[in-house]
Amino acid sequence: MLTVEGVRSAYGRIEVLHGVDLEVRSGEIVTVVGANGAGKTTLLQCLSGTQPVSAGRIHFRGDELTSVPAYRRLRRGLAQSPEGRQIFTNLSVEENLRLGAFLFTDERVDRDMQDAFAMFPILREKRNLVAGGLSGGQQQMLAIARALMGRPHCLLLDEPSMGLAPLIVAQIFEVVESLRARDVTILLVEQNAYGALKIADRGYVMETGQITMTGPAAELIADPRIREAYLGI
Amino acid sequence: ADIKLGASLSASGPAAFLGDPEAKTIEMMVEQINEAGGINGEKIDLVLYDDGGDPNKARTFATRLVEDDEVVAIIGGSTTGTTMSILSVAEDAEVPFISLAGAIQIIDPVHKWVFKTPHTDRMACEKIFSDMQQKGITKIGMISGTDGFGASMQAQCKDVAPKYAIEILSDETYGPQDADMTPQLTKIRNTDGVQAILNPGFGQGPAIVTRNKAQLGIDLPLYESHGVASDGFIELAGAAAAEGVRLPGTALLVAAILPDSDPQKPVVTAYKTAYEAKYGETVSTFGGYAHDAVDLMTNAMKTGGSDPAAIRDALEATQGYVGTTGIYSFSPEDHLGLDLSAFKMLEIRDGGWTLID
Amino acid sequence: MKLSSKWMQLAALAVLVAVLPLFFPSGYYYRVGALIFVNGLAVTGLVILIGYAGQISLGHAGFAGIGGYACALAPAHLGLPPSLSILLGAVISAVLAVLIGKPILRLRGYYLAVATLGFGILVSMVLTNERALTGGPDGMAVQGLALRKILRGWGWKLSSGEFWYILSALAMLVGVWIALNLFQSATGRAMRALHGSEVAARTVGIDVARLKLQAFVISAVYASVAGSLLALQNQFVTPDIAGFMHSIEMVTMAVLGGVGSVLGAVTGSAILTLLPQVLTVFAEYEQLVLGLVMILVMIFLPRGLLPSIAAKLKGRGE
Amino acid sequence: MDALLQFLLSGVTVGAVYALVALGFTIIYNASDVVNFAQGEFVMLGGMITVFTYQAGLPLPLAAVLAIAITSLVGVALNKLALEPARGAPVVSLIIITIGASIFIRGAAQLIFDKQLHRFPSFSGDQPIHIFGATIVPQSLWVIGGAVLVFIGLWLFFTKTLTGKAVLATANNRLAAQLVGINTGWVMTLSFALSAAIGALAGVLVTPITLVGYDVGVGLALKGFAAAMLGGMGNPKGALVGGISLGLLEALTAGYLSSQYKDAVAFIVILAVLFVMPQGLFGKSTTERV
Amino acid sequence: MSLLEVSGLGIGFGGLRAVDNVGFSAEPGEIVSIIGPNGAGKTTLFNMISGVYLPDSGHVRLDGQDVTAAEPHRLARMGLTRTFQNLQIFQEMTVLENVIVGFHQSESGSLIADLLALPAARRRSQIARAQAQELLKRVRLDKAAEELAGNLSYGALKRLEIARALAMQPRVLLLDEPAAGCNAVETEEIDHLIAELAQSGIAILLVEHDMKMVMRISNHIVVLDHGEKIAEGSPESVSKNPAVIAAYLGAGDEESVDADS
Ligand SMILES: Nc1ncnc2c1ncn2[C@@H]1O[C@H](COP(=O)(O)OP(=O)(O)OP(=O)(O)O)[C@@H](O)[C@H]1O
Ligand SMILES: Nc1ncnc2c1ncn2[C@@H]1O[C@H](COP(=O)(O)OP(=O)(O)OP(=O)(O)O)[C@@H](O)[C@H]1O
Ligand SMILES: [Mg+2]
Ligand SMILES: [Mg+2]
Repeated sequence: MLTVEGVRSAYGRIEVLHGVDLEVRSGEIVTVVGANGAGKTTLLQCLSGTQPVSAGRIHFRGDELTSVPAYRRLRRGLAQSPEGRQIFTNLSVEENLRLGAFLFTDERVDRDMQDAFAMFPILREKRNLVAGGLSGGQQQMLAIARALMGRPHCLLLDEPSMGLAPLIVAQIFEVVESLRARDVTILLVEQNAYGALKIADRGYVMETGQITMTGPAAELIADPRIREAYLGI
Repeated sequence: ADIKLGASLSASGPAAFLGDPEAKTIEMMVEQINEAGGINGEKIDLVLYDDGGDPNKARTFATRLVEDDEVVAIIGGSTTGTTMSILSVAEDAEVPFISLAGAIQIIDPVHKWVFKTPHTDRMACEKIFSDMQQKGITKIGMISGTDGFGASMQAQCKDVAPKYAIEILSDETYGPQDADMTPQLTKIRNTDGVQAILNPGFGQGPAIVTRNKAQLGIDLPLYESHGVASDGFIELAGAAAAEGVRLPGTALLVAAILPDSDPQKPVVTAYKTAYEAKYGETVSTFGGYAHDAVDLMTNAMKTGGSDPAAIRDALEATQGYVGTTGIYSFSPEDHLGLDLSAFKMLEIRDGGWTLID
Repeated sequence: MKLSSKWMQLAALAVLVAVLPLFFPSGYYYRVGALIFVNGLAVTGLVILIGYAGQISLGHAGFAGIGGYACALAPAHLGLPPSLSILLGAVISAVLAVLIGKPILRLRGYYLAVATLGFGILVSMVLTNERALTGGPDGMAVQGLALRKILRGWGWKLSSGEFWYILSALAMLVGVWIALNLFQSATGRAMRALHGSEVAARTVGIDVARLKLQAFVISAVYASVAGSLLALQNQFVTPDIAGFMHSIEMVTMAVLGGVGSVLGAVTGSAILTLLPQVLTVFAEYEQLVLGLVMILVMIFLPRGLLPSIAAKLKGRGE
Repeated sequence: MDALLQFLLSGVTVGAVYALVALGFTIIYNASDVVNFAQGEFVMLGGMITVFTYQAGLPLPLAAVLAIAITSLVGVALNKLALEPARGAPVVSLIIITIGASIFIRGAAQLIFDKQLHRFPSFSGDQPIHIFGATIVPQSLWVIGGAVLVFIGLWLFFTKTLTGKAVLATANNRLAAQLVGINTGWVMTLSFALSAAIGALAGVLVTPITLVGYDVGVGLALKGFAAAMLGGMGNPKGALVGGISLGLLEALTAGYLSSQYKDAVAFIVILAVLFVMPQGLFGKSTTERV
Repeated sequence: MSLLEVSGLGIGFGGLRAVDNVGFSAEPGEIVSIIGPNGAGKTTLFNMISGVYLPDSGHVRLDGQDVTAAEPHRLARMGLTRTFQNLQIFQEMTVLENVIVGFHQSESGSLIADLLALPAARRRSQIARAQAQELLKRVRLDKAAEELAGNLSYGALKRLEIARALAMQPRVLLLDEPAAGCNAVETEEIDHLIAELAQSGIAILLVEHDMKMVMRISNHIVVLDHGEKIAEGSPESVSKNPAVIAAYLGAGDEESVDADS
């Protein structure tokens, strides 16, 4: 579904991704773990088109994606819930969600919105309030819900559990699993590596801009190096 | 060698009204003179800068003219502010300078190297007031622009009014870019005893005042200033609204209807024809100031050559030069050299100008 | 800012100022130089306000006007020598800056812009309308500075152009020195911090309101002194000095040069002062070219000339 | 009494002019947080192009439509050639670009057209309408009507249409806007086209009253900016109310206090309002959680 | 008399009572954690205590002195400071400068001294710089000292904020989700850092969703839900409180327990 070959990316002259290879197959949940500053966010931004790629290629559902502008990628079915939430702080919660489905005008938009509200009831409560007033965790929920409104084939999640209460974290992981059931492929970047690996099919470990390890999630959880470096066990 | 003549004018900016026709006139005339063989066989080399109406820039350009371009004479200063900035440069450098601005302070007190061609605002006021006096008007309302032109004339008119036993009952102003003056005019209308309205100003203000006065149906004589003495004014204000408006103008404006005996007739006709043929727009009083300045200066150069001091002396000795604005006679005490007779009282009738006196 | 230390920057500037006259073909260039320095001084003040503290002002010409008219009015009405009039103007500007800064510095962004704009317009309106005092739009004459005569008495014969070149350069260098000092000091750092995040600045103990006011007052004094020097040099002053266009021009200089950088301010002043002089050859097209240059600089050097070039050299892109 | 009414009518007329200019600011501001200082130039172009095409023999309505269309293109060109290449630059830099553009357009206008003042006939004649002893010219009604219509249009656009929301989203968070599939480049193009069209429409409507020359833009932009800030930037309601209030303030001050200081009083009132409402009359304070 | 005493604190936004009648106290060296579901009012509570919001009811006392309406910078000078859930970084300044700003109180003298770069001012700046460098080492950001802060990754910025707050040598430190965006190992480091700080006598208020961390280091836990305090006590008592489990912890907590093993 999504293949990344030798992707390099830089801020100014400083390269932070040094040739990343990664693959996500249809219907999979794949997770990327790594320390602060490893380049996980940068990688996801390359995939969503908000960060320029200086070398390498990205293919999505058979098409080359590398030079497709960011706003067109959602049309192809690639959505992102970005780091830092990036919600529309001046617009209402409902407007945020509606804009998540900017590409669509059919009745399904309403249904999707109801689904989002069902998933995060607090958003329904706050639907008419300015999103900037939400608490951190509520904003995080909104960011995830908004990404889902775009009816993605593949969803990129950058630390979705950040700032969420334990109950909600558990719920997010459930949602991710349920999405797989709905044929949505997921690329998940998580600091809660344990939780992520538990639901993932496969995992990648990223260190200073490179993939250093990959394998089935279960194997990675069992790997002592990973247990020590990322799971703190 | 060529004779270097410098000019700094407000060809753009808020005073472009003045500076644009002035610049065009100077360029045209220098071209004419050079085509006719120059002055005593020497071509005039014109260095012209656009100061945009900014006094600070005007001073820089004046410095540039005397220090860098080494001109022997300067024409310019479309506004009083720019003129005053150039003035001290010319005085310091001892270069003759003819200003094209209105204020009396330019030549009063007299500065050795400084002359000017336009009548003073005070003269315009006097011309208007004497006309009022003849019509028996003693109480007026005034509405002036707050730009340099309007404000200066407003002050002068207030100053000179008592001399003509004229009382200013209401003194209103408007900004240079204002779109509606009906509140001010309503106030004037509601002031008891006002017999006429006087509107010192130029640009769009007077046109709007004239239209607003018609809109309000105020039935008082309206006097405009020489600042709007051009055909464009009638067009902008609309012939109907402008009907009956009086203003002091120069011979230039009424070239066609001047009696053949008028000594200014050939001068104004020649200038008007040449200018309108070259630029496809009607002449204005301001271009006329520049015309006279160039003529005066180049005439002085005929005796003075390219020696600034000699030019100045020749300039001061000018007697009875017939220009578009009036007939100039300079003296050590008078660096304007015009009197009230230079102004003609005009009235707009049927969309055209008529001479009153 | 990081290119070199404070003294390197100052020395570079001083050498430039001292060496340039060797290449002046005529006295006119002293005039242009003096203008660049005076503008540079005013714009350096704006760098402190806009670049350091992140507060915009579209009315700083108002302070220049106060400085300018102080030098016109105080000698005429109070008999104060022009040199002390500069001081008087600066004090009045500072007091006024405190009075209006207190209420309006609570505003943000464009709202602050429109409030300062209003202040500038009020000043220029008073200067225009109070004809009896200020001479109205026609302006008024300003007595020259006695210093030049004194220097002549000491055998130092300077032309007016040379005199003002030197004096303005010194004023600017002092202004730049102070601004650079501030940049590296606790106060300057705190100003830059509040620019980044007001809440965070407050939670580390920075009195944000007071600091903004300090920046506003300092920059007002810069503008005032610059205005005084301009009036004294021109020996004439009109309300244009306090006009909206002058305010815009100062901000433009600051941004073109690089609003966070003091040397950028000087560069910006140099560009915008020189351009009209260079563009006289285009006469008709002057405005066109001026607008175009502004656009192009901002497109290719979006953080202003100096900082953008410095960033390019350092290799961190925008 | 009839004097008061006259002041009010004058205020509303002038206020509607300001409101039209202020409304023109809203779209670009809402799309990019940039106050486009070239907005006044759009007004000027609207007036000037109409004048010259009308003088060239085109019927007035056609001349007006042509002027609006051409000005929209100028707006699009401004975005494509000057603002888009500077994407990512700080907002101050973008503002300087719009100031540069304003100088550029003015310079071009004085070359292409001329430096004279112009006007074309009022749409419905100059016969004043009398209302209880006060008068208003028919063209004022056109201006007021135009301002109200543009306001309604903009209000519907921003509150009822998805495209309007996309515009708001683009300014609020350009990155997120792209992530939800909004072509932010296109949104900017649209915004400039619309803003320019509104500006040009203003020029067409007001020229018979205020006259037009190559340099009328600056003054109009300044007043329009002040009006927009009084009302609260970005909000069409604010632009309308701010414009009309500013006009009324000026007219009433000129009528009852001092015409010399009417602009001063207007600005003092703006300062006072901002003192109490730092976001203008209708501006929303942005909530930024920490 | 406690170092920090909060009583009856409340605030509303529109119709919503974001925090209502919340009170607790903290002693030097104590770690008080505030937990609760998203939107419970934790950050809002911090905002009131640190003076960013003005509470509409209740009191905050520092050393017995009522500081309820005090502005943040006054509180900071009295020794109370905080970090932010939504990062508040001086983006255009270097990492080192960000921390030096934290030394503002000890560094700043008279304005004149700063403008003229008098020796006293320079000396103070040098001291601040040196100390800032020390602090950066402590949060492992010393290598990035000269970077523009805006260029750091999220997790690094979180640590930078802590360093900046420490520069003030606070007596009361409010940390809003300091471990968000950090993995288990990084969280543990922060964990140690906080414990160390407490040991040095600083009173710490901690908001954090990482229950492992909270349970491990807190002396006292306050639980908020819908703006109200629903429970309070030691980690053990709170974690067994059914109301807390229902509203916040959930039953599915075995995962983290699992990870612990
Ligand atoms: N805007 C930027 N400019 C310059 N450098 C940057 C920028 N953003 C990130 N970096 C650098 O790029 C590297 C990778 O950062 P990135 O944000 O991708 O890391 P990450 O793996 O997502 O970390 P975290 O877990 O902390 O979010 C880091 O070294 C960071 O300092
Ligand atoms: N400025 C504000 N405007 C409107 N509502 C606000 C504002 N500040 C807080 N709220 C509301 O108050 C409630 C509490 O928010 P707060 O940020 O304190 O929650 P929190 O406990 O910190 O949550 P989280 O764990 O998600 O960070 C939320 O419902 C939020 O929407
Ligand atoms: Mg990240
Ligand atoms: Mg919170």
